[in-house]
Amino acid sequence: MMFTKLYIDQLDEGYVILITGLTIVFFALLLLAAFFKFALPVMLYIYKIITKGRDKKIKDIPIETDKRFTGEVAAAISTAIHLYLKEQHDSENAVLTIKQARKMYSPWSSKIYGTHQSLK
Amino acid sequence: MMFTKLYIDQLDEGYVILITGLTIVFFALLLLAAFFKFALPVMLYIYKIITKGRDKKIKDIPIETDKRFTGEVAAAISTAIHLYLKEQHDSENAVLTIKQARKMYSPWSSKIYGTHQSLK
Amino acid sequence: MMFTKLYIDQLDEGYVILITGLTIVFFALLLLAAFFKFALPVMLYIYKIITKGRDKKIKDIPIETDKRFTGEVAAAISTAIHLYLKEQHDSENAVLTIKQARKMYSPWSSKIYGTHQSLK
Amino acid sequence: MKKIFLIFGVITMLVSIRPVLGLNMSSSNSMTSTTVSQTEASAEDSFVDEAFNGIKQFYQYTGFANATGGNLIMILIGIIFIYLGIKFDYEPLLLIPIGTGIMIGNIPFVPGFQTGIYESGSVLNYLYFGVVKGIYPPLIFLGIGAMTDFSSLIANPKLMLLGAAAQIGVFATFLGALYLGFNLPEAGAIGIIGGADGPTAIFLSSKLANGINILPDGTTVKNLIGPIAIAAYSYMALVPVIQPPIMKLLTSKRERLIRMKPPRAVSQKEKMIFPIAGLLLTTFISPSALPLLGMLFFGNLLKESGRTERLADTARTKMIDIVTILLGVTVGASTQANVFITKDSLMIFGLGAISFVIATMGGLLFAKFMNLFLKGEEKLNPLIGAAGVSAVPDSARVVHAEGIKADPNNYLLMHAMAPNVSGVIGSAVAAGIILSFLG
Amino acid sequence: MKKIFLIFGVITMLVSIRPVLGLNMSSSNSMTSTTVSQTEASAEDSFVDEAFNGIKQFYQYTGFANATGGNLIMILIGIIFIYLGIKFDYEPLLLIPIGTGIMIGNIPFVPGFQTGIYESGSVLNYLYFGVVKGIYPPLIFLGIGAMTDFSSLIANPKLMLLGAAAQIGVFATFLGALYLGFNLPEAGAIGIIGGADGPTAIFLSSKLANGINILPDGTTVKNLIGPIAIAAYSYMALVPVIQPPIMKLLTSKRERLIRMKPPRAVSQKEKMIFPIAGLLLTTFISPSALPLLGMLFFGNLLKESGRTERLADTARTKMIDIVTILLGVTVGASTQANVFITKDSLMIFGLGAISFVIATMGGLLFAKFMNLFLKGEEKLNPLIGAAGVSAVPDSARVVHAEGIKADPNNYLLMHAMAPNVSGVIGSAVAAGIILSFLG
Amino acid sequence: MKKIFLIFGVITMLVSIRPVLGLNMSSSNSMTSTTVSQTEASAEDSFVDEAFNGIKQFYQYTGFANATGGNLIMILIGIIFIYLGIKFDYEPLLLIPIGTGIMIGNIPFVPGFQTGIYESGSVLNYLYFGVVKGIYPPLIFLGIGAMTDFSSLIANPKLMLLGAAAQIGVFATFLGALYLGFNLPEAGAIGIIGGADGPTAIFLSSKLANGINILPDGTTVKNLIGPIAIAAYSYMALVPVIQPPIMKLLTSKRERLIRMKPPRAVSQKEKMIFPIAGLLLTTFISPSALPLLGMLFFGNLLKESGRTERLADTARTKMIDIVTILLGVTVGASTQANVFITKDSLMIFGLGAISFVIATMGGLLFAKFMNLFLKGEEKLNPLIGAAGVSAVPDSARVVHAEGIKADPNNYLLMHAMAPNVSGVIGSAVAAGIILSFLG
Ligand code: NA
Ligand code: NA
Ligand code: NA
Repeated sequence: MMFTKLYIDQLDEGYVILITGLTIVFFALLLLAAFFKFALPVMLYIYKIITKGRDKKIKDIPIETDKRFTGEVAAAISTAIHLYLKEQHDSENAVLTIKQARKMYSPWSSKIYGTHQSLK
Repeated sequence: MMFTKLYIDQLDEGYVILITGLTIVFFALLLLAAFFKFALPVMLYIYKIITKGRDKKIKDIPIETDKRFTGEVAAAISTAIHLYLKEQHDSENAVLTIKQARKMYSPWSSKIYGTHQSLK
Repeated sequence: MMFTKLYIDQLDEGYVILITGLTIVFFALLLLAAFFKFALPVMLYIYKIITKGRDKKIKDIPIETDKRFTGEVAAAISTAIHLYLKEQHDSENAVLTIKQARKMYSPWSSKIYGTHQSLK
Repeated sequence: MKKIFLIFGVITMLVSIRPVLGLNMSSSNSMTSTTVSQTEASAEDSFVDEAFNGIKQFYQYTGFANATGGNLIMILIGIIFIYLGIKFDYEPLLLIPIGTGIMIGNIPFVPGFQTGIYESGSVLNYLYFGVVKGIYPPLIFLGIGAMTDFSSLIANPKLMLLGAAAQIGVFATFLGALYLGFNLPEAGAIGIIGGADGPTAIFLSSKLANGINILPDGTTVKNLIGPIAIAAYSYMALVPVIQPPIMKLLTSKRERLIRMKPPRAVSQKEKMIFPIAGLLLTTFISPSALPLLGMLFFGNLLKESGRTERLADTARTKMIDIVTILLGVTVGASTQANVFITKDSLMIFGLGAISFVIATMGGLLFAKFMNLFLKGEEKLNPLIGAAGVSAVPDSARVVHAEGIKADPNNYLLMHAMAPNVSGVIGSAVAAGIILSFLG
Repeated sequence: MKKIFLIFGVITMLVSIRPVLGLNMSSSNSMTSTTVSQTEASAEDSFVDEAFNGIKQFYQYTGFANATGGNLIMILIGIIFIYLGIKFDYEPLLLIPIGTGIMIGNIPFVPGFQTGIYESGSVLNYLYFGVVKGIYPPLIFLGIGAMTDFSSLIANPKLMLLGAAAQIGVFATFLGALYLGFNLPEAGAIGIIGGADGPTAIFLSSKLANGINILPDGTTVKNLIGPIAIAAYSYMALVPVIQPPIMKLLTSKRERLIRMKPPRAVSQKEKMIFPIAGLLLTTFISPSALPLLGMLFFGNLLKESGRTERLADTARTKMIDIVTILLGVTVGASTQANVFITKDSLMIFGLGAISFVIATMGGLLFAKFMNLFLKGEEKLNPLIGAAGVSAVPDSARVVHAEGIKADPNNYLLMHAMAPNVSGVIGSAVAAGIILSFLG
Repeated sequence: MKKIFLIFGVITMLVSIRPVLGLNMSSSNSMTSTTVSQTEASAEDSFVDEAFNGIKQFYQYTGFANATGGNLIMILIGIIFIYLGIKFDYEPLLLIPIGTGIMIGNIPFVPGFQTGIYESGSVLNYLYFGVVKGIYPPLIFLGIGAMTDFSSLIANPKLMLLGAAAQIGVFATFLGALYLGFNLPEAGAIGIIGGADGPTAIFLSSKLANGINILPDGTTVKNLIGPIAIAAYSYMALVPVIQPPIMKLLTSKRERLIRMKPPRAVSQKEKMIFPIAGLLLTTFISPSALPLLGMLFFGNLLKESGRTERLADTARTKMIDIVTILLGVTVGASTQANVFITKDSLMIFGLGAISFVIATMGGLLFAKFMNLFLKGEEKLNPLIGAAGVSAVPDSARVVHAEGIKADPNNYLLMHAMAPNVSGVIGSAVAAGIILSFLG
């Protein structure tokens, strides 16, 4: 019968995919395992040999100051003060955020948690 | 006039929707109120009666150790040490995250906050 | 040659866009600079003059209590107790959240971190 | 000035190294010369003239050349929204995004460059998609569900009726809109302003008054999403101004003094069952409200299940924030002057004001009506009926403040929360009903 | 009752002020009268009759009028999902969203109002887009990659083979589905249930059994996304019930006592290289799995690079949460009774159960097979093979619990994690293979 | 080996229970037999042959069979990007996602399985949508606005001109691209590389050089989004390498020693007004830049309003993270070798390098030019002009480092931030201008 033929045909292809698929899945994970077992240690060893001196980049360059306090560092100090105030502002913000978080979201129909605060 | 008829017709349907709608809204919330007033207490009472023994599940099974330290628990300890180091790594990550948060986002044109750190 | 003409033509338009574009960019930032240098201080000064008294809004109205404890404040107290319990519940939630955060996400194939907890 | 020449010298040097790179022009050989005549004409002009013409041409693209009075008025309104949000803390989480959106939507531009929110292909148009298709509102409801505590409602279910009574504002406004000549679907969308619920208003208007649907008589409904949303949000922000006089008018001093007994404690089991029962009962009655109510109760279940705190937390923080930002700025931007400044918008604003008045009255009077059947300490303080309009939690706060004025020890806040949140459910149910009749 | 009249009085007053505003009806003059005859007919009815008819008409829209037995059964199933998630903590982060989704998807509605998930234009349909197009699963894998520690795998690469062995469950189920009469692509999608991986199952079924693809013989494949996803998630939640009996059946007491030596420490460099090497090797072999494996390893690189912690954190918290919420609720809602309750679904559930059994057996037996070639302390405890099915980390936990039962000091958890996570990779590779053959 | 047989025994047993279930094949009866001849032919082959053929067939799908030299080169480039990001911390938040994206985009695949980023229907294609339509860049600008402090700009408005001067890099590169034979819109998109701003470059190229637009002469513009984005991001990461030599060349030792007076304090009111005024002034001049500048200033208003901290926080953390992940990986994946490795890409990289040089020179020389009109402590240190290229904040950091080299106590960072952030505004304005002329 036609149908049976097709049906058996499908099953046939199914068995092929079963064997093929399993083989490939095994192969894939075997390859990955082999890479980490054998190839990677060699690669890391070679990498170690070729990179002896570490590269320097702009961020690693230490910002050296001359330690002596002179009138000339006024600008620097004022910048520092500015940064300090900024910092305070940042922590203020943090506190604000915590408060906000308590207050929760509100877009109309939603400031429900906020209502508990007015009783405190 | 044609138009007036249609117009009045619309208003007519409007009044129907007004009455119908209000009735249904009331009915809906009345149903919800009735459920919580009458049906729910009964349901909770029945539930209480039928569930006497509490089901156990895999996570609730306590992991019992035999308390005596033997050479055989080496594996366990090394696992524990591994976990401990892992834990440290986790807290390191947490610290990293905080640092990252300070450093903020950067994709070109955005590491602005980061610049404050190089002065510290 | 036709092509050269078109090509030169493109370059011509290019130069026009170069000059025009640069001029406009300069103009835009110049305008912004001028606004903050000159217009804004004037605006802020005027604003200061016209807003003397600060508006009150509902949230700023202090909730005054009469300080004497009477039998009549029973409702208020029970509300407060309710809120207090609620509060506790909130902190419980916070603790829960921290625990959840440790446990990480799980939708199948993902509760990996969670597994470390059962050994503790 | 010599520096300028230096810069140009450098450019000239750099661009003239092209032949050194040995490139041929093959890649552009395929061009045909369609603009020759224009070229020859312009070749006569001096270079300075050209640049001046360029600037003149560019000026035609600028906002200065294209600004209309409407644009300037709307930008001013946007600034006022921002000012109200910052200065008076009137719902800043929406007034500031909407206000900025109004400004963005009214920057004058030349059509055809994919700039405006109504131009297909523009970024704003893509973000506006979530408004037009009603996708943002259910996501907002998800977050609202994940942050709302329905305890007060569970403890005192009969207060839900106050949330139902206030919906008379919805249906009365609907009728009013019909009177003013709007057709049925448009009137339905306008009516929902009385629900005092932004996401519900956007959802319903995106379904009924979206400028796309075609009526039986062949006309296309108007796109009223913008005016309806702006009206709804504006009046909700103004609840502290609108409600107090009505409350004083409709209640006696004796009524305002009524003390209500504190709500009972609610068990976690009840809180878990609430979203499930609520979802089933309300959506069986009003299936068209499924996107709204389904998400609202889903969010609440995430919150109350005790097992999905992580998801609930995301839903009520980052997820709702993202949607709020996008919703706010695009709803604001949809007020582009040429489509927004119409008589329709004015009528919608008028109807909106009336709808808030009626809704407040409906809630208040129904509370007094219920008192006819209640006795002793069961009696309601009618003020809490006013909270049935939703506008959570501002109207509950207003009720509390009014109660305090009458008796400084009468804390109505927890009691007012019940009609307040049931008002949200009530207007979503009402939206579903209207959608079923007119969708 | 008098209050009701008062309310109506107010409304009447308010709506009758219209003429005062001096509005003409010009805006509605364009309407044509197409419904005249209907109007005249209904004019005779009294107003109360009309309202009663309105309620009767509305009743036709409600869930009460349209509910089918299937809807009620599915709603019950949804409630059971939620109950299991809350009560037994069975994967609540997915059972609760999916359970709620099942309820939402089975609220009865009248088609044509853009309510149902299969109706184009509905909100649920827009959110479902990410399922139908297979967009959500890769995003979930991104988050999973960003939270997964592959150390145990790197330390003991040979354990990866256990994750491969368990994939026999996938291919055996595929064959079983063919036997039951499903065509090739449908069978491929059903097979992946044996991979015990929700996102992979959704991804593959959205590509193969999506109700859109057309087969060479002209028939359209069935849409099996819903049943496959529900089956996959259900059985994964039931891993603690399914696996222990099989483990006891196939291992001897002596085997269950085997102690494995602790895994070596893994350097950060190895952890960084893992996602890069894993991405290249697995996707070169199975390119169709690129969306899944590419995102999985991308997420892991974000985690391990040490420079992108901020992105990894977002990927594994808020981003995956948002996707989980949307995925869960829409997969649940896709179980609308009329499309879900079919014999196909039943067969899929049967096949799913078998697939978990076979996968567990495959992993266990392959561990025993490997032991034939290993000696001394290299020997594996065959129990950990069962963790190869993935269902991370529940099956690793089950292995651990079984090991503890045999010897209270034998901690198998860390060892079981290796086959557990390699099972995820293995089933994604298998999905890619099936997609290549049948896509 | 016997275990393998055992496994197969189990499978056979399980799949053969089908008749027990009493299923008929009716569901598959509708199939027609279109592959009969093929079946009969293959029936002769032995089963092992079949499986071997299957593997051979599958091999045709693998990356090993389809890899081209271009793929391998691009994968190597991807790995180098990741290496640079991890090892040298060069903008890792983008180099790592882009590098991974390059790998993902160059995994070889057989077309037609919805795998590649350019294949309609693939997951990567859906995510790429946000790049192609220019949706991601405005969302990134929203986050950038929400994290940027414009104080230094408000305190010293004249420094904005340095950000304008550096835009000569944009227009000079535009001219250079025209010289090299690109047509006008392509050249405009290439020019924006000189703006040193990734999101702006992607936005403009998605509008002008998207492979969709059609020119007046009938040709379609090339799709240059990938090369432009990669070039822009690469050179921005290399700013610490490119800028210092130019800075030394164009400034004298005496100029590098100039100390600038510290900026004044800025009030919160000014900070609130800045985004509103900035939005109006810049978009009135350049309305086509509305999506970028509107979102940038909107984000900044969310930050500075003091009322919407919650939204600002989401915009600058989770929201921008999600967009960055998706943008990075898809921009990377768009470098699929067959469309990326062209002479155009090489020329774009050449032009990009020149543009950064010109932009740096433009900023520096304009600072010297401004000094002609300033006196005493008003004088600028010309180094800060180099920060006008944007590439925030790396170029400000470079300026700072160069200043420190000349005088260890000269802290230029805060001063350099002003031209740095105004460079962002400047190049967005420039993008709007180019779009108006050529869009
Ligand atoms: Na309401
Ligand atoms: Na698996
Ligand atoms: Na720039």
